Amino acid sequence: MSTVANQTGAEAPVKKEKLLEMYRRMQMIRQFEEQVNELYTRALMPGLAHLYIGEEAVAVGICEALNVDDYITSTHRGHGHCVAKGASPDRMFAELLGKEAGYCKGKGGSMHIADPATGNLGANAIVAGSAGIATGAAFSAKHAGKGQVAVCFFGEGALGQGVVYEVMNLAALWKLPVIYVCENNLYTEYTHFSETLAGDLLQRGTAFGVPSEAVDGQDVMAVNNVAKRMIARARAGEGPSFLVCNTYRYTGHHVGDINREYYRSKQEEQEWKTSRDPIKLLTKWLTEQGHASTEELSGIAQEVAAEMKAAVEFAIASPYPAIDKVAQDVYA
Amino acid sequence: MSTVANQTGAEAPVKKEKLLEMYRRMQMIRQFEEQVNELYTRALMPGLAHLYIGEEAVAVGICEALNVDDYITSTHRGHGHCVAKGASPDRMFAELLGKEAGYCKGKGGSMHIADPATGNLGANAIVAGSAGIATGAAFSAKHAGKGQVAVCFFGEGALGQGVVYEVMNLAALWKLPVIYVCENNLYTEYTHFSETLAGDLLQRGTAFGVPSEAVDGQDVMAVNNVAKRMIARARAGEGPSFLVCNTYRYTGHHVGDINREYYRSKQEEQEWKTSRDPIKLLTKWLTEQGHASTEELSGIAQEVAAEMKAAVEFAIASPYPAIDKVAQDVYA
Amino acid sequence: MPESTTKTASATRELTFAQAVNEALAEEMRRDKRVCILGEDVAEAGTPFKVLSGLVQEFGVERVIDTPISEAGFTGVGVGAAMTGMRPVVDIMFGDFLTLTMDQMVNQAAKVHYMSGGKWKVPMVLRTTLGASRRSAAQHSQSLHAWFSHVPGLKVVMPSTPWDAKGLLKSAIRDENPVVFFEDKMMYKLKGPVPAEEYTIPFGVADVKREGEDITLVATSSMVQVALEAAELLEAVGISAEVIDPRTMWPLDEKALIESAKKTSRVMVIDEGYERYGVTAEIASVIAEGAFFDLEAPVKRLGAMHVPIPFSPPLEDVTVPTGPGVFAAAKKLCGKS
Amino acid sequence: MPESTTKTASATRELTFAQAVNEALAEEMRRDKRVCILGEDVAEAGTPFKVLSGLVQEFGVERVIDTPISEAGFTGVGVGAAMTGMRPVVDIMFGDFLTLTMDQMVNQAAKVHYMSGGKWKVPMVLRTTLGASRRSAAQHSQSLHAWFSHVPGLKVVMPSTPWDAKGLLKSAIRDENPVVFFEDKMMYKLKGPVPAEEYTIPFGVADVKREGEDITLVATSSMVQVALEAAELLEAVGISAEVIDPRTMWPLDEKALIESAKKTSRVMVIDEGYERYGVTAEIASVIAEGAFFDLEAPVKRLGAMHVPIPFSPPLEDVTVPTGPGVFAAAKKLCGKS
Ligand SMILES: Cc1ncc(C[n+]2csc(CCOP(=O)(O)OP(=O)(O)O)c2C)c(N)n1
Ligand SMILES: Cc1ncc(C[n+]2csc(CCOP(=O)(O)OP(=O)(O)O)c2C)c(N)n1
Ligand SMILES: [Mg+2]
Ligand SMILES: [Mg+2]
Repeated sequence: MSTVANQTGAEAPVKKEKLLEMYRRMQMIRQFEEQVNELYTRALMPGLAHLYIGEEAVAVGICEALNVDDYITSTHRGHGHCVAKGASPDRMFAELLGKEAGYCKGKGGSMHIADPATGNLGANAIVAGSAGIATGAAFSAKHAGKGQVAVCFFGEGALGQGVVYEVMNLAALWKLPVIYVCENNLYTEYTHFSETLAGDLLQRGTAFGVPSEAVDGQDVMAVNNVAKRMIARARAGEGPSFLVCNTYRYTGHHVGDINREYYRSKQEEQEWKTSRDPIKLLTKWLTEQGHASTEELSGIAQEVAAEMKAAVEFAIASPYPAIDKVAQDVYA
Repeated sequence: MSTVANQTGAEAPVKKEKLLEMYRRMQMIRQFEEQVNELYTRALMPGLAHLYIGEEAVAVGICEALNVDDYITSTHRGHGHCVAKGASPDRMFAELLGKEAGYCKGKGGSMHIADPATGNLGANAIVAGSAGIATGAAFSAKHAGKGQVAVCFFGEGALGQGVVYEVMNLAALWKLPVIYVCENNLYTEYTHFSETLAGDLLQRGTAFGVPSEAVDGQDVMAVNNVAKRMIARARAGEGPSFLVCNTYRYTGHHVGDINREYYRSKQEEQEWKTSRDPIKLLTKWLTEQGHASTEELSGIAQEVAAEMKAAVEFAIASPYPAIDKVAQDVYA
Repeated sequence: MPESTTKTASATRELTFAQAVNEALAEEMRRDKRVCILGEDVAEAGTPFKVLSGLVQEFGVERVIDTPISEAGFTGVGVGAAMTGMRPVVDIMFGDFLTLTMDQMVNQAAKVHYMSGGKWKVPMVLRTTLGASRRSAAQHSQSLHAWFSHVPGLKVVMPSTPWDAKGLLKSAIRDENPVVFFEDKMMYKLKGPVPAEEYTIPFGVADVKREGEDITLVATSSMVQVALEAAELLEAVGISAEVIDPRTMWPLDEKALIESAKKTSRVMVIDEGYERYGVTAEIASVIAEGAFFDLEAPVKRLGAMHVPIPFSPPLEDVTVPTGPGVFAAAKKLCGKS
Repeated sequence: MPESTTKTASATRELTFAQAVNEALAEEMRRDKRVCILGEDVAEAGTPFKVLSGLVQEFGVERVIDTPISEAGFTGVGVGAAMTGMRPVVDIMFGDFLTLTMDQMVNQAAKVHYMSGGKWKVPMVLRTTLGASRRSAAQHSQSLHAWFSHVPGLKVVMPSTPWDAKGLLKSAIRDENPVVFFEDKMMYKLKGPVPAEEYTIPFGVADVKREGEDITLVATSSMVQVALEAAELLEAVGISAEVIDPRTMWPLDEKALIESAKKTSRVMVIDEGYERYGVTAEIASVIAEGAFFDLEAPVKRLGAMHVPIPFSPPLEDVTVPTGPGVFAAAKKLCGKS
């Protein structure tokens, strides 16, 4: 797999505003997830959550290229996609705590946040469970003819599920505007992907008539560039694409996965954190290129920190749904 | 897709005995199916059946290369595989008529013939339904270590089913001795395969780490040659293969599918029957190469005709199972 | 447009069950551009049962769409399309293939509305078949509606006449929820009256197909025909049977079933799915509880035998309820043997 | 080796439910080389629930096999492997993912023996989980055992104690048929006595977990614990409750259930699956019919609410039966309010 585009090879110049917005969204995801971990550790969060830390450049690079009425589907590791598509942290935290003010009135929780206002069709706790939904949204988009696209995020573990190939085939036959984004963070739970996936990942798209590329998922500008191309193809009626983003999750499979040495080394984790951190890489590039000063950037980080703190407090202070809400929303 | 081996390129000389046996099996399949159509037309057969006429070279070319304790799985269009693997027509006809003497005591019928004595794990009325079973048989074979292989027959329509890719991936990872044989007869029911399958068929194997080839499915020697190679690889522990056999079904999707002009032309049918008939092609080759005389071959055809007649009569004369058998065999 | 739950209408014609289904689809597709059909061989071929004949000619291949053999995939596309503005009718040729759609229907379609706190809706219809006795053997004969009836978020419809098929299918297409619609393959050629004017039939309203006093026969789908046949035989021996058809498994018209049971004091429930852990169990339980003090005998259930459907005709014929079978059991239940 | 259906054994130890399952697997793998395990993260990780810890160390990666996330695929491999000489134990992490295995289990595993006229067998076990109340939301909390109980050709096992889990799992592995084995995730840490010596527990034999006179509580899986808690509460108000556990949904020990109902004359059935069209319906129907003339009140059913399981803790907590809930309903059924 080759990296098709990188920072230096950026195709069209991106406005400073956009660049800083990408930086901010990446900070938001990082800090959101740190708060989630904190909530878990303080036993304030029911159940578990799967953190996106380390993978921020993927969600942000892609969602920056989308319009608000474009669709995304997300996964069990979905907070990053939500934030990148424009969701508010306060209502996300409320959802994670099972509160009435949450995006799903507390009924969904971490793995099911959905938000029509930002085109988020929902996270999904079934691996590959949203492949059909995203393809169906692209089907609607094609019928509506307004140029919308759908992005289907999934981990490389989802490549084990046959339904992914069924819908890729359909999308290719019908030229549907859908981009299948595989976040290859090397592990499916506690197993390295090389133990569970044979053959070549990119061929898994091309074999079904879906043009496929790989990109360095730590490089937000590279992700953004290739995303723009794929989205343009989709909007132009030229059909689906498959994008493999090579990335890494810094923490455990879920917040409770603390002892990881039986499946990956501390050294490996350290290497990614030190030399391939997407926020560090973007910071370096922004400052080196003169797009922003270190102060500007740390100012943004601080703003985000304040926002997250307020958002968590809002969620903690929010009430649970009334018990009689339990039987509502089963049928529309 | 390219034809990898053909009659002239046959690799190792095949003994005359084997050649005539292949001819006989092809005649058996052809004549078996003609009798099935006859039984249907005379309203002697309950339900429907899917005829294999036109595709004889595939089943025979492959099964000739198998041992009796090798496994096969088959499809709704399964009579040819059964016969090729060594089943007796009389008990097959009995099964088709729902008689006690049938291979499955009449409980399975046309779409479910199974026979442990010839390694036939059963036909399957779910498209791609036996992909898992065949792969599982290869899993057992690997554990048993006796060099058995499993062949999974399916139509190109089965390439629409995700489970096929799930098990190919497993077979590649675990180097299982299984050969996936796709009989591309151009149609899935009433639809040309180009309307339902995007991309390149052979890549659908290679993408999952399964070496893939295509072959002229009307040329029994070509099929036999490539099968031998793939089977040898499997026995040697080198893992699975995927073989696309390009072929054609002469008659309807099932015996009742008489008016076909809305999905394919009479001319197309005629062309295949005239210039690509596997039995005619083999006859020509056998006589031209001096392996057999026309008399010898028509003698075989006549023997087969007599055998089929007797087999049908046996089946018609056989009793139905007693009613109280209905509740037997639900549990072992 | 009138919601018609009864058999009175100003003008009726005789249509087959298949024609009634076809007409419902055509009318809804004319009325609402968002309605489209997805399935295997639904377009030119009009399905192997020819139920959809003519639709592609009127609505084109953009709305009557042939799919590959990818039941999970195209059902999933239906879910996503329904969420985003279409009203897809997904066609699963044989009910046996529902096995392949379970994740899409149960983990996705049924739960999207609830999990999103009511924000996304899934207005889709999954049309499929049920029923044995076509000599199609174990993988082409199942009646799996019990599974879906068990799942909150889904509605389950089982029409028993052309009239009901048309009215219920139109309601299904207009419903804002995922609806699973079961058609008995053996009924496609059944003829019956169908109003000429527009009508729909609401869900959750049972229909008394025949009034009676001595015993209630609750029957679903084609078992309504079986029950009506049994009712004729019972009449001949002086037993007056009421035949009641719940029409939708969910929502279930418990009240009507219990009322009928209270009136007759004896009940038999007939369904073509497996009797064990099947829909007869739920219906019998609801009645046994609701009419406890009025029942003169235990509620009797009759479903398919607990065996995979055999191919052999004499064996297959004994696995599913028949008119004479229901007659005999009902007679016994009424204390006459 | 003794078949032990009672709780007497020469020497017992306290084990957790998870340890009991682990021990059953280890013993059977030692006894029979054909037994192997297939599933996601079953080897080094020993599953996310750590139930299989240590097995890969003893039996190696050839017999404890990590799979990709391909539930349909590796379940299908299990079916084929079982037909050809192995005894696979297939691990489906969450019962919610059973949706993906339905074709393999229902159209293949369950039917192979029958369709082949008894020639091929499928001696496999599908181990999976059920149960809510882990704050895991709608796609990780379902109890879908009713679906499998409906399907001829499958056996369905639902142990409620470490003792039963071990004995029943050993029987499942030795059974010549496909067996679906459900473990409640919330019970893995539950401790209880387990005999030190070898034993198995036969299928189709209900177990009276507590004797009583006034009311029968039929309960499955972890609902047995709930019923036992309710029985304590009932005792305090002078009601003697019998708690009976069918242990296997199929085969079902109808006789024992009916006998207990006849003895007490009042019955409640408690199960964690959805109440609607769930296993409580079958069990209630069987009892309502079999004990018709002995029942003083309708059979009362208690299952999960007809809603996708919500995430929010206060909402989730009201969706599944609890000890106090069963107590209140049982008390009312006994005419005390
Ligand atoms: C159908 C299904 N099978 C298994 C699981 C359990 N599970 C949850 S996340 C996960 C690993 C997913 O790996 P990947 O797709 O690579 O995503 P990542 O967690 O690495 O982001 C598994 C096996 C599930 N949720 N759904
Ligand atoms: C899962 C499933 N979906 C649909 C069908 C109905 N069906 C039976 S045969 C067939 C076409 C199969 O085409 P192909 O695989 O090319 O085999 P062929 O009939 O051409 O030999 C279809 C759609 C089925 N049996 N199983
Ligand atoms: Mg991953
Ligand atoms: Mg074909």
